[in-house]
Amino acid sequence: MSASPAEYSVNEMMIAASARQLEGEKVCFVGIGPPNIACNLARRTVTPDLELVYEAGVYGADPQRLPLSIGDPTLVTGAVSVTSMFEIFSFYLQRGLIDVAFLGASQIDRFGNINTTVIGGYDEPKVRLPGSGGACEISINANRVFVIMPQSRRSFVEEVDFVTSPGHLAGRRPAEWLGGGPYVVVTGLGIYRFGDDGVMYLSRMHPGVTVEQVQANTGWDIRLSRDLVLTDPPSELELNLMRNELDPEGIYTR
Amino acid sequence: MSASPAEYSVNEMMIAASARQLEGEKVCFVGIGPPNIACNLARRTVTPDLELVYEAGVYGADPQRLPLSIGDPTLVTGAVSVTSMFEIFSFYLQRGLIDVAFLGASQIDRFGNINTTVIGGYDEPKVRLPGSGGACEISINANRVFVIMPQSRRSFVEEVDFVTSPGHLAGRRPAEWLGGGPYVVVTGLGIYRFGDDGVMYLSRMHPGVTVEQVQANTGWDIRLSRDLVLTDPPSELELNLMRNELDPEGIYTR
Amino acid sequence: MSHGGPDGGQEGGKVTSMHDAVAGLVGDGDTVAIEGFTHLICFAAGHEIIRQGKRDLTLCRMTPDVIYDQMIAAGVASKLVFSWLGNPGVGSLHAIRRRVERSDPAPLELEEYSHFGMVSRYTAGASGLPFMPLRSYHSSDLPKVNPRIVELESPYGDGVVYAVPPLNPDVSIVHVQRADKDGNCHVWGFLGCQKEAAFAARKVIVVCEELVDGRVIRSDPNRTVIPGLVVDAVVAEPRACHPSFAQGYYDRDNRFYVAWDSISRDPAKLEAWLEEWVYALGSHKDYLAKMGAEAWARLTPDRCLSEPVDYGAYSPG
Amino acid sequence: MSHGGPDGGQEGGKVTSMHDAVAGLVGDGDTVAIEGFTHLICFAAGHEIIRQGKRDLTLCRMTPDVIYDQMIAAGVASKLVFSWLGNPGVGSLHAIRRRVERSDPAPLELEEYSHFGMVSRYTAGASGLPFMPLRSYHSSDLPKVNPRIVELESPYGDGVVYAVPPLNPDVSIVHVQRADKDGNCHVWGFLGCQKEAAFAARKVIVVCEELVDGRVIRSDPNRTVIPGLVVDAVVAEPRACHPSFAQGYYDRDNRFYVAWDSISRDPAKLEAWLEEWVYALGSHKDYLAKMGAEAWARLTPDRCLSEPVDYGAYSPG
Repeated sequence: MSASPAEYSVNEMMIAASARQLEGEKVCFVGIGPPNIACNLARRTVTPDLELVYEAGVYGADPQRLPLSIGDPTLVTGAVSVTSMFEIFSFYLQRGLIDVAFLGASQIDRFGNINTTVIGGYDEPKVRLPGSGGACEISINANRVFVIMPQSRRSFVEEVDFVTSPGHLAGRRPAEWLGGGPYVVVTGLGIYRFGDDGVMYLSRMHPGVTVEQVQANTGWDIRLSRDLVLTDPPSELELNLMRNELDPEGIYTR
Repeated sequence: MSASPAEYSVNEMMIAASARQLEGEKVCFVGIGPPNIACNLARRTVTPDLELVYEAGVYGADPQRLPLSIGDPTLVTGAVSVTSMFEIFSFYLQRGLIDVAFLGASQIDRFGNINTTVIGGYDEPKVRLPGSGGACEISINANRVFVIMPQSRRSFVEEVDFVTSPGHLAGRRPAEWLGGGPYVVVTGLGIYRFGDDGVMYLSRMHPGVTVEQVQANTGWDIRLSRDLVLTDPPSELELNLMRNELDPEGIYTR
Repeated sequence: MSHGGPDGGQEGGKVTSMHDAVAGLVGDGDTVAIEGFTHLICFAAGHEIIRQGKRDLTLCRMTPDVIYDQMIAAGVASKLVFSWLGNPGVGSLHAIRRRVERSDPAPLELEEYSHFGMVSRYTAGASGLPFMPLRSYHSSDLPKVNPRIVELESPYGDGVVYAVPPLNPDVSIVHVQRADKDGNCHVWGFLGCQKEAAFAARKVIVVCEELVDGRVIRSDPNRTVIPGLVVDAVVAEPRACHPSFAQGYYDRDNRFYVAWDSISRDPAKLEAWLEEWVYALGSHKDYLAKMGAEAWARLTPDRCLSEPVDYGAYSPG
Repeated sequence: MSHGGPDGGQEGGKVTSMHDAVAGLVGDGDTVAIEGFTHLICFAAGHEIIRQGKRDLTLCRMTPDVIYDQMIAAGVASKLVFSWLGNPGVGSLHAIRRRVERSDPAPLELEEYSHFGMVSRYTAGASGLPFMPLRSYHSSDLPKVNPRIVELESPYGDGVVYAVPPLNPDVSIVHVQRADKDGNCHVWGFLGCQKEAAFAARKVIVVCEELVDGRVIRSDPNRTVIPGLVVDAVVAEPRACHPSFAQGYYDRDNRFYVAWDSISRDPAKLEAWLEEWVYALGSHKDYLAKMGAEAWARLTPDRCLSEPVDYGAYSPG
C-alpha cells in the first residue's frame, strides 16, 4: 500500500527516494539531516547491512537514536570503530573505500558542480554559507556522490557562484581523481542522473510533478530521460519509519 | 669509592660513561643493548626523570626487567603511552621532541658519519650489516646524537664504506635538518666530542688508556682536547646496578 | 584507582586553574586553537578568554561552532582559520556572518580550507613537515581564494596532488576525559584533531573531566592520546564542554544549540547573554551553579563500560 | 562476554583455517607483508606458506626477523623489502646473509629503506597517496642504492624533503589479539604497522588469539585498529606468534631467538629444523603439541588489566 500525494510531504518523498538509491551499496559516508535519515531508512528497508561512516571518525555506527548533530555520542557507543579524522579522510575516503557519499548543496549546475560557500562574491558575500567541510574531498574521492537538495531556480543554476566541490566540470574528470563524481541528485521534484557527457538529466519524476514544473525550477534547459518514469510514492513502511522512529519531531521530513 | 681498572670491564666503563652523559637530558630515544643499559643506569643515578622513547612505539616506558629486545612486552605494561610507529617517527622524532638519541655504529669517520649497512661494496658486500633501522632519520632529526661503539682501526675509519646515517658531513649540516647531529661518541677507550668544524676530538680518556693506544685504534690522525682529562672509573653504585639489576647475566657489560 | 578533583589531593605537576592557565599562556595577538570535533569542545576556556578581554587573536578550528560565535561576538579575534562555519545540526553562526557579510561591527579575516585540509595542516604541524599532500581541491575555487593551497606534482610522475602548509598554533586548548597531573591524557569517543593540535602547538592547555592518578593512565597506555611531554598546564574543570559533550560523562545539549540560533541573530540578545553567562560570572563553577543541577539529569547517560584488556605483568624472569 | 574458538560457536563470517586462507589468498609471485614490529609476528602464517611451497614471493617487513630467515631459507622468496635486517637482540639472520653475501644457494634481491621510510610507504599505501614526504635520507647513501627514494622540493620554498612511494602488498597478514567473525580487530601493545599494512593491502588475512563476539569489539570502538571492511579472511590460531609474543597472552621466547643463531649459521641444521618443525607438521596445532604445554608456563604473564572507560548509553531521549 502506498500513500497518495496528499498524505506525505515533499521532504518525505525526497528522503524515501534517496534511501531506495542505496540498494546494493555497502559503505556510505553520511551527512547530517536528510542524508542521515535516508541512510537509516535504507538500513531498515533496502540495505540492512549498509555500513555508516561519519567524518567525525566513525565506521560502522549503530545509532540508538536519531543523531541531531553529525557528532552525536550515540554514533560512538556500540560502533565498530572510532578513529582519528586524519584516518577517516586518509585510510577510508582517500583510499577509495567509500562506495557512496551524500552531499547537500545550496547551488548545483548541470555538471553537478556544487556550491556551499557563498552566494555572491567571495570577498563581499551576499550570504556566507558554511563552506566545504569534507565536501570538496568527498566529491573527488568517493566512488559515487549522491546529492540531496531542495530544487528551485535559486538552487539549480546556470552557473554556481563558487565551486566548492567539483562535479563533472564541463564533462570530463581527470584520470587521477579517484571517484566517479555526482551519480544521482534527488530533489523534492524528481531524481536526476548524469549522461556520459557529464550533463544532468531528469530520470524520474515524483508523483504529481509535471515536466513544466521541473523546468520552471531549473536554471537551464533541463534534459529529460527518453524513458522518464514516475517515482513510487513513499510506502506505508517508509512513512511509518520516518514518522515514528527516525524523525518523530518532523525536523527534516515535514 | 671507585673501582680500580682491574675490577671492571671495558664495557662497564663505556656504559657508565655513557649514562653520565645523560645528566640534564629529558627525553631519550633508546636503542637496544648497551644504550638500553646506559639509559636505565642513568635513570637510577644522574637523571631519575629521564623519559624513555622506543621506536617500537613507546613513550615513558617503565620496564620491570631488562628488555632483551627493543620490542619487549615489559616496555608496554605500565608505560605512559603506546602509539603507532608512524606517530613515534612523525610526532616525536620529526617534530623535534627527542633531546638525545643513541646510535650504535660499525664504522664511524672523523665527522661522525656512520655506517651500519655493509662492509665492502653495497652490491657485493663482504659483510651484510642490519642497515638503517631508524638510525638515518634519528641522525637527522634528534637534537643530539650519542654514539656508543667499540673502538678499533676497523671501526674508527678514514672513510666509511657506506653512509647510513649522516654526521657532520664534511663539517656543515644544512639548516633544514632539525637536529644537531653527533654530539658525543663513547667507546671503550674514551669520550669524543666534535669541534665547530664538525671534526671529532678526544675529550676524555678512560683510566689506564694512553694517547698512543687511542691513536693506534683510530684510522686518522686523532685530534686531542687541549684540556684532556681522565674519565672517572665506574663507581661502586654504577657497578652494583649493572651487575645485580641491569645485566645480571653480563650479556652487554662483560 | 584513586580519582582526585582539583581539591582531591592531586597536588603539584602542571595543575592550575582555568584563570591562571589562560592568563599565563594566551597572549593578545596569538594564534589559538580550541579543537574538538563536535565532541570535547572546551566552552569554559573560550568563556575565560572572553572574560580576560584577550584581543586580536587568530582563532583556528575546523568547525567554529557556537563557542567561536560567542568569542568573535565578544571581540577577541581578528581572524578565523576554519573549514566549516555553522551551528551543527541547526544552521548559521550569526555573529560571525554579520562580521563577514557586513563588517558589523568590524571585518573578520577568513582563511578557509576543507576538513581534510585542516586535518592535514595540523598533522603537518604535529609532524614537523613543511607541507602535507592530499587528494582534494582539484577544480575547486578554494585554492583561488586561499593561495596557501597549492598544486604539487608527484615526484614519481603519476599526477598532481595538492599541498597545505603546517598549522602550528601558539596555544592549543584541548579537553579530555582523563588526565594526570603531568598532562598525560586518555581520550575516547570522537578524537577530532585533539592529538594533532596538541603536538602541533607551541603551548598546550589540557582541560579534563577528571584528574586521575598516573597509575590509571599507565594501566592502559594505548589509550593515551596526548602525552604530558607536550602539555604546559592541566586544568581540572568538569562539565567544561557544555553545551558540547564528553563521551560517557554528559550528552550534547541540543536545546542550547537550537536556542543559540535566536540569541545570535540579535546582537542585543547576544550581548545580554554574554553579560549574564560570561562577564557576570567569575568561573565555570559559577556557570554550573547558575545552570543548576537539574539540567544534568537530562544530560547524563547510563553507564556503558568497555571490556578491559590484559596487558600482562612481565616481571624479572 | 562470550568468547568462541574456531569450534566455539562463531560460525560464518570470514572465518577459515590457516591452510585455506594461505591457499586461497597467497599466490606465487605475490608481494606479501607479514608485519608486526617485534610484537604479533605471525610465525604460523610463515610456516604455512613454507609448507604450501609458495615461490617467487616479494617479502616486505620492516624487520625481517627470524620468520623471514626461515621463509627465505625455505626458498619461497626472490626479493626482500625491508629496513633492518637482524635477529633483534641477538645478531644476524644467517640464511639471508648467505644469500646476500654469497648468493648461496641463490641471489636475493634487496630493496632497502629506513624504518621511517617503510612506515611512510605503508602509510602512503593506506592513504591512497602517490608518495609520502619525510625528513630523512639527506646525505645518506641509501637514495644512491635505492632510486625509489627521491628528493622533493617543498612547494613553499622552505627546503628539501625526501619522498618514498606507496607500498601496497598483494596480501598483508596481520596478527591481532581479538577479532570477530567479520574481521573487526582489537590490538594493544606495540601496534607496529599492522593498521597501515592492512589498509594498504589488496587482500588481508587476520590471525587472532581469540575469536570474540562482535559485542566485545563494539564495547570499545576506539580500540579497533583494523575494521572488517578491509579483511578477507579471519583465522583463529592461538599462540601463532611463537617465538614472538602477544601482549597479555604470552611472552617473547628469547631462548628461541638465541637458539636460532646457531641453527641458522649451519644450512644443514636449518634444513633439519624446517623438516622437524614445519614440513613434518600439518598445522600450528601440531607445532603447539610438539612444543608441549610446559613451555607456556614460562611464557605466560600474570594478569594486568586496563581500567575500563565509560562510553555511556545514549538511548532515545
